[in-house]
Amino acid sequence: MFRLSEIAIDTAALRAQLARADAGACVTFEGWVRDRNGGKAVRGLAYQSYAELAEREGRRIVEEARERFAIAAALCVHRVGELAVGELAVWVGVSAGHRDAAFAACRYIIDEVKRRVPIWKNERYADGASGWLHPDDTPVA
Amino acid sequence: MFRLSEIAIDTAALRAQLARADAGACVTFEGWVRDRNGGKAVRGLAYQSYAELAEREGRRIVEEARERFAIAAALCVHRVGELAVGELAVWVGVSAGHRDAAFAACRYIIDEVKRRVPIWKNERYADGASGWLHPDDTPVA
Amino acid sequence: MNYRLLYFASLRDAAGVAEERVQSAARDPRALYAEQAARHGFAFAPARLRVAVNGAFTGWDHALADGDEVAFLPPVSGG
Amino acid sequence: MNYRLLYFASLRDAAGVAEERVQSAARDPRALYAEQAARHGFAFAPARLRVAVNGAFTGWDHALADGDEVAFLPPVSGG
Repeated sequence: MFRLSEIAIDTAALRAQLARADAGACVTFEGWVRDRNGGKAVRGLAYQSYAELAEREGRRIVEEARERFAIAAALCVHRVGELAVGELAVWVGVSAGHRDAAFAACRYIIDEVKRRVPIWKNERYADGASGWLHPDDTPVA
Repeated sequence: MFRLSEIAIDTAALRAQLARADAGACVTFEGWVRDRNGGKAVRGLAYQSYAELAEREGRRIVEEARERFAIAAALCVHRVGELAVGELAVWVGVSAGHRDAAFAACRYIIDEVKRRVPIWKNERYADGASGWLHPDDTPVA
Repeated sequence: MNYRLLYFASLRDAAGVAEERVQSAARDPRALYAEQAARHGFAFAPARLRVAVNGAFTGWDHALADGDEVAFLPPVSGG
Repeated sequence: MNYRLLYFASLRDAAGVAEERVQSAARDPRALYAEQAARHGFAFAPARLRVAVNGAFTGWDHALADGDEVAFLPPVSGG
């Protein structure tokens, strides 16, 4: 499952959805809004998305993870809209029989989400400026 | 920080301890009690530990992770005593500036804990038998 | 032909709108983007962008149909 | 010399106690384990075990002192 969320992500509820009696491992990834980027103080950020395509591509990525790795369940939720420093921007959770698959699938999902899902980050800086970011977190020229 | 716990692990409280304004990534690992092992139905298990040495070795492992990887904070808590199927047996959480270090350090900690920390698992089976396990989850001969 | 164009991130800022309806003689996304880039002053070369038609990724030579929804997608930065 | 021995997991089951005080002529963990393995019928060869003295890992040739706390540790299975 992949979805976008305009409100704070309830990680406890998501984690509960991963429980399986035959799962011995659970790996989660959280992306948090940092207070700086490239030496500039960050006040917050906004995520814009192409929602229809983002949810389609995100579901495809989670499905790929289920095909590639021996996992029990996988979920990913990505925030959109305005976020403050310290807020949770993206959550990935994977349960599996064993930890190899759980780690590999969790890493796969966040890497592919960052690479492929049409979501764009606009950072607001302490000096009043703001700007769209490239995938490597450098500003758009 | 590493510690043993005789009561259920409060993951939300632990995760809150990982928050840092300059951390953009958080990876957690949870080990859950599975309902089977090697084809046998598991009813539950008990962890025995050499507490003094386990906490010393666990703290050393977390410290090693802090030296090897560019992380912000790392915590690990391992249950001891009786656990039921589905219960959380071990929790590892790592926050870092970026996800590479968070994934690598989290994996390092759980691998080393399983390899080095003097904790032993005794599984109780549905057929009434029980037994101590080897590191690879096969029974002691 | 009539198209519905969607803009995101810096392309949206440059176009000044999130979406617009245009009439165009372009028959594929490549020609359509060249036209809109000239009109709005888009800075991205097509090689930096991906294109989606009707909510699915596709190629720059995709044959467009009347009424298609077309989006030119800047490099993403989610996560 | 007097030692305090700690047993865990299957060694504890075999010894029937979690700890015991013993008098022994053994001067290193290797000799002490051989003695206790014979007494309790421990199945593990020393190569399968680790040894700790006074709460710290050490080697089988460690020189023991009177009153030391010695533990022979079966392969661990936490996590």
